[in-house]
Amino acid sequence: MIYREAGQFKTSYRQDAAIFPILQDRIAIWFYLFVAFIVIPTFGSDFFINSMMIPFLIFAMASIGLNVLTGYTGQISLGTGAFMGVGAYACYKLTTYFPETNIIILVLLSGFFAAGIGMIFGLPSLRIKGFYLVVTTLAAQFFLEWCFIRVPWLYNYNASGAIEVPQREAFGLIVTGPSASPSVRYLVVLSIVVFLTWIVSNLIHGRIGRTWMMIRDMDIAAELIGVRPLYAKLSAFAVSSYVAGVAGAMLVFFWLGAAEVESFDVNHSFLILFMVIIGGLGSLVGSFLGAAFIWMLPIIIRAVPKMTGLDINASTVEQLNFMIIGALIIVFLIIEPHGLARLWAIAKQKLRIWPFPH
Amino acid sequence: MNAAAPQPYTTEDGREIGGVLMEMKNITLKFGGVTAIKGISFDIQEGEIRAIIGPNGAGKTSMLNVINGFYHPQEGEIVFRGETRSRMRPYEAAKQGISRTFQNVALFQGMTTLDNIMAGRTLKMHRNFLWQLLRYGPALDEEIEHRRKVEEVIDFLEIEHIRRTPVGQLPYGLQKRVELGRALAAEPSLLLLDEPMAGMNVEEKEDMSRFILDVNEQMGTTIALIEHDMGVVMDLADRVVVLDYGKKIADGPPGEVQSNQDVIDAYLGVPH
Amino acid sequence: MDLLYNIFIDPFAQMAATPDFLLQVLWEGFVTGTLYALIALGYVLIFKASGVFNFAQGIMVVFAALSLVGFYEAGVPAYLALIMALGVMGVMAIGVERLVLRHMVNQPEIILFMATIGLSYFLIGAGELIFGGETKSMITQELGLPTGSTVVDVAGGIVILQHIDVAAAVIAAILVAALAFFFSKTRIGRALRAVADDHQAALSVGISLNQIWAVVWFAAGIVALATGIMWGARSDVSFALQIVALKALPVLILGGFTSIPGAIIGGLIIGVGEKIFEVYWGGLLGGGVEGWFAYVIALIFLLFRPQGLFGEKIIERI
Amino acid sequence: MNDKSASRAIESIPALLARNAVKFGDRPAYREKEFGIWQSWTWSEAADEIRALALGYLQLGVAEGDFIAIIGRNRPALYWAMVAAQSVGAVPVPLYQDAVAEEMAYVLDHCGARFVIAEDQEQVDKVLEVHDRAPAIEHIIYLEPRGLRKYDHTHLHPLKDLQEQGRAASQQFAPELERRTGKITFDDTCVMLYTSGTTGRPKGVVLSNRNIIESSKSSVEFDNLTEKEDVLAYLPMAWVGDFIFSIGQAYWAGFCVNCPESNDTMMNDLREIGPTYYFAPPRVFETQLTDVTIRMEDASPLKKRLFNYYMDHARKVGPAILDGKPVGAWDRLKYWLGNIVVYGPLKNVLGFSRVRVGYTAGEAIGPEIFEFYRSLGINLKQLYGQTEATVFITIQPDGEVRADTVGVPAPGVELRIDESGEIYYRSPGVFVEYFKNPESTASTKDAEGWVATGDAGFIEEGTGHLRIIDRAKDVGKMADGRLFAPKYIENKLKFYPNILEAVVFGDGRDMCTAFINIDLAAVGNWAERNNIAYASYQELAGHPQVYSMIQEHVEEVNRSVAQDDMLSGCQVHRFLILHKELDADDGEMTRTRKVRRKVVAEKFADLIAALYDGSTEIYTETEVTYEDGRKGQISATLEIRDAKVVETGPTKEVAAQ
Repeated sequence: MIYREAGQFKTSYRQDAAIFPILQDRIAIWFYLFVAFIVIPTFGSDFFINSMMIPFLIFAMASIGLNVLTGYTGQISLGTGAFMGVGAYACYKLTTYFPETNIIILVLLSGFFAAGIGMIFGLPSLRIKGFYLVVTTLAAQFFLEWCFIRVPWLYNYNASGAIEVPQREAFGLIVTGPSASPSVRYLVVLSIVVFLTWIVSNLIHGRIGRTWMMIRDMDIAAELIGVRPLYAKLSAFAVSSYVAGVAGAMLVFFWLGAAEVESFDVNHSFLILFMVIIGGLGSLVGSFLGAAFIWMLPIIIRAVPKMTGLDINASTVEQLNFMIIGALIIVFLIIEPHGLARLWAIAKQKLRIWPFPH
Repeated sequence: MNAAAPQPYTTEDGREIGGVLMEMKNITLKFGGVTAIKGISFDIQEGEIRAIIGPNGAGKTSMLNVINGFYHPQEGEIVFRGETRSRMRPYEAAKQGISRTFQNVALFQGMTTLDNIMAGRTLKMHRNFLWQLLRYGPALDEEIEHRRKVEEVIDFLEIEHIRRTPVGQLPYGLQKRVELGRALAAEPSLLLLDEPMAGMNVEEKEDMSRFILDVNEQMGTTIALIEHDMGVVMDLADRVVVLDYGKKIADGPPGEVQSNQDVIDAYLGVPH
Repeated sequence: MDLLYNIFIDPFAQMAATPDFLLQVLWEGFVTGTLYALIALGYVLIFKASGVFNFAQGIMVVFAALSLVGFYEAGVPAYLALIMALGVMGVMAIGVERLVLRHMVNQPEIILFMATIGLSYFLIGAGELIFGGETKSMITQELGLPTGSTVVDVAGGIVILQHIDVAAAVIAAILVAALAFFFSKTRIGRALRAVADDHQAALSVGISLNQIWAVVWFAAGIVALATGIMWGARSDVSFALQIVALKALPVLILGGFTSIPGAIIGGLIIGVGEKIFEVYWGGLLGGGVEGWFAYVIALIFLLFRPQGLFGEKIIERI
Repeated sequence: MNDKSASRAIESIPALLARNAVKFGDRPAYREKEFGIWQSWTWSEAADEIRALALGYLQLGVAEGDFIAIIGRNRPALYWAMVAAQSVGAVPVPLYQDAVAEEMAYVLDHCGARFVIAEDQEQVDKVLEVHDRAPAIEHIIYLEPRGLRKYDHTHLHPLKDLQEQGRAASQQFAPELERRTGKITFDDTCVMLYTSGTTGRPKGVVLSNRNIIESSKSSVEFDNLTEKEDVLAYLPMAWVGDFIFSIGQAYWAGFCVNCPESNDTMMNDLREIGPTYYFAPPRVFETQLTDVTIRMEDASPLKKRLFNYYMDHARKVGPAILDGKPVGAWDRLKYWLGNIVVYGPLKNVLGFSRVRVGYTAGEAIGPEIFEFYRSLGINLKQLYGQTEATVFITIQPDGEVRADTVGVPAPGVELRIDESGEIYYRSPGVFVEYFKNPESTASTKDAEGWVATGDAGFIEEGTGHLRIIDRAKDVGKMADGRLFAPKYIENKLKFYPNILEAVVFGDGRDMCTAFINIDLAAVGNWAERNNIAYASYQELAGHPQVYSMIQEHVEEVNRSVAQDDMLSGCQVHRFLILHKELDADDGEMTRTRKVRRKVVAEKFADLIAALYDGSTEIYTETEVTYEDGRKGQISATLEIRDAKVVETGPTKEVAAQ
């Protein structure tokens, strides 16, 4: 309905290859960015920013990471939590050694450690597929979890066994630690997420993204065309783990403030996987939608009974949340295996051809 | 039956067929205890359309798989462009300019026609990861340059109207055409077609025949194809090699092969 | 040099020095392995018959055990509770077939796999909601299972055999034998095999795919209940078991996804292997290596024999 | 008025090109969707391409006064080929690309073309096939090299090469080109267009530069067309309308001509370009409306309701708002809302968002169809014209647009109605002559320059608008002397989406009868929704329920016709549904899809006889031509139905006489 595409024609491949070729989509993106960068920090309450927006963005980032691997390259992984952990611990060590360095740079650097580890655990993917790969990623998950506990060097030999985020400044603002304001942390997270999403989107729309999808859709044909599975798969593991690692670092530094191994356990791997499935495999928009959905759902489940005057205790909410998410996963896989992103795309298509139904 | 010695020749329609592009020497391929190909030799000459025919299970597809390195023969040699090797590797084959289509369409179902054909140009794209990250400058220039080539293929195959359609939604005949497009996008020197007309109606077959001839004629591409439809083979091929139960039973121009008694027996199912 | 000594010499020296302890470790590993094997058996059953890799097998074990204990705590006699728990597994099998599998025919395996992840989440939520999240102890004695232990003198020392462990091994053996009988001698068992080989063929001989699925999930449910009881008797019944159950995955990698003997042998290898590694080498790494040892073994194994111990080499066709 | 003094010097299309290359040098002149994007040429680039081609012509030996035939779909290079021909003093003759070889042979031979520009292998093959019947042809120049590599190239040239050679030989031939271009005057021939007359052989209409430029100039001024317009060139290049819109007006106003990628992508390309100035025959609008109706059938009930609600409102106030008439504030607000949820999006998906001026002509357009587009806020107007008039005879000014008239005389046109009701006109656009056909020229155009249109009509009292009744020769008398105007009835029938074509008989008879062609798209969709299975067009056409539906339409038309005293005798008493679609390949229609009444009457004489002898069914065999030119036979038994008619007393007819 809102689309007015008549007269939007492309006279060069450059225009045609734009990521948002439709004017209205470009306007929409600027609008979302305006809301995210200006409206929310200005009008959002601390609770909203801290408990909803920041974790939503961080999980969306992690979902994008997993989506690169699972959605775009077709390699299923249950090790996202651990790769996030690698990023978090790496960032912690980095800021220990380089306390003066801008923490944002360190967060971005820490992703490279995750990428390296990810590539190592991605190696078996060259020989094995499907469920078999699930096992190797689980190996990564459990091995890394074990490292986070058993290698005290990683948490600077803290008695608590946890990493605690020190106060760090960037651009003259306190961005980490207990005295950093939610808005500042939010803006930092948002900037990183927007930047990395842009980068990933660039990759996906280019040659590299295409080789990933070739591997996903038909690996044998891809190989016969000349894609080297080694490069394609390892680059997917690297990019995926990098993004997950940065998400992990952000999770600890800009949200939790302190973390133990539990923040990166296999349940988080599942959580991210669910975000990707419900959001939509192979869709960046889907990663945001999925993260929003899974993250907001418990908040809504908590809020709804309160509004209707029912008193439900916290553990019941948690259990209901599990059941609903589990059921939704199944429902989505049955009805719409491509998740919210497909619904989004259908809605968009409907708007484009409105008032026609198809 | 002795294979015709690889001599340059001129086809009926006046194309000059040059020297040998590829030669298979005494190829034997086994799977476990099953021998799929038994000591087959034949050659493919530059610029010709070479057909490989035979009844079901004759080892035709296995032969193509050997040519482009998907299967590795236990015995024999492959000479391609003067280089002798005991086996091809898929990546090497692709790099050397061998591209192919598949018996059961092997397209990337989740991608659009455009992306599928772009995929065919993967080997020709070289911009590094860092440029790809930014999708700017050289990376975008390269993308656009290849898009232009891809559009020529789309134009050639007359599939403009499905440019943005995910191939999974296309009817079978069009999928086959897109697959041919993907192979052509690589600008191959040897194009392998595995039953390009299987499952098509008469009209689609005619279209496909025209495209194959046009490819051969306009781009000078050497083509090796497997086909069931004898009529099509007789129309298209310059030379035909006939396989039966993994053995070569005839090799020569279509007319000659057609009248060969072994070939007739094989097709009629006369027991050995 | 110290390190090399610690890795390559010292552990074997210890084994030789105290063979009775080695035997004890092997026994412990054997019993753990039996339980892994049982969980893996559940996976194999379902995978063989429906091609579904049932991620929820682990939570089914917990769920079965919890139902049993739950019924008993609600005042139901132990054996009746056992039967009722079986009933719960049956209802669940039918429910899964009706609500999930039936709607996902012809979906790619990976989608089905993810659906079972969803299923396991659902069961976790439902289980905690119904039975509460706290740890429970298994009603071992009430079910007439042996407790206590026997001390055996062997190799100049002693090995302690928990009676429940012996029972576990025996029950596992009986279950496997029963399943083998079921698959080879009964009509429905043969049908199951037919389905595994070729869905079309099965349909053409008049076997309803839906029935088969329900039956096979029920069979997996029985195995899950048995596993739950054994495991519960050794430690406690808690949701933590769900994570342990994931160890069946490396077991399957070793044994192959469709082989019952493979599952058993794989289970034993993993069980014994990780115990020995933990006891003799774990200290070097700070302990707790049981958590990942199985996976790493599987990973290394995969690199050399991707099709598993008993799987056939796959010829890729195109 | 600097423009005016400058324009006086401009007496040819090449002169306009030279002006545009300077005046609009960097503005787009041509776009073509090719290789996935809109390849664009500015006026100066176009001028350069045309010049290169003109030089190439010179090198090939094109002489002044030569005819150059152009065959193919709308493509920039083919337009250039025409203008380049003019530049060297030759006459371009665009031909219908779907013409069969026979038609082509006649035209090529008749004009004696020495050169043919063919788009692709298909057209080259056709030309080669008829070469022996058109021996004057010396060279064939082609655009698309595909499949032509093997052909003998002694007389065959790729257009690109010709341009290259032209560029290379620029030094040598430039002076000659300047000389030839420079001496073209208003009275030189600009283009020759063959009309696909409803009867007989096509006639070559010679149009001078004066005809084209004067007509273009006044029509551009009439609608204030500027260099900012975009048009989509998709109608046959051989048709005068396309020549005026895509060359005459485009060069005069300096706007951009956009060519679609292929037939398959036409609608999509239309939508992408979003033309600001648009022309389509009624048939196109009709098909599109049918398409809209069909697609909306599948919409959800809520959406359907919304759509119907706002469309009703639009029909009520839309045209008035478009004409700038006073409309209440509430209605305006509602229309504004409707524009957001329905009209705007609908125009967008149809590709009409940017249409500033739209025209339809050639046939009567159904009032419902016409109103539909106007109510959406699309400024769709009607004009009445002919090849012989260089299109424009009458035209509807903004604010005076109605479905039932064709407007007032276009600027510079004089109108006259003779006693038999036939319309005559005189204008600067009146053609020079029919090529090599002085008799026809004389019988059409009198010494004072008046041209007979062949249509009957009258000028409405008060408004001065022209109303067309029918073809003058088709307006006949029935046996009892009542007026017989078949076209009028046929148009009324055709306004139903289910009816594609209708042919009414009754001249000299005591009652009217009709052949009906159903619209396969509309009726097929209806059948699908009603679970009516059918295997072929023929089966669907013969289905009893389809017959009943058509019968209802016929009876409704009868009721409406009965209202009109003059035409009440034309009610359709009996009808049948034809078992095949009337087709240009079978000669039953012209290439512009006008029914050839005589051919149909002769071909289906048995059916007409049955309509009048009271039988209820008739067996018939018909020859058909398939797309590839093969011929075949189809046979069918057709049902004949009686339709209710409204009785009117005979007294009125007597009075009318």
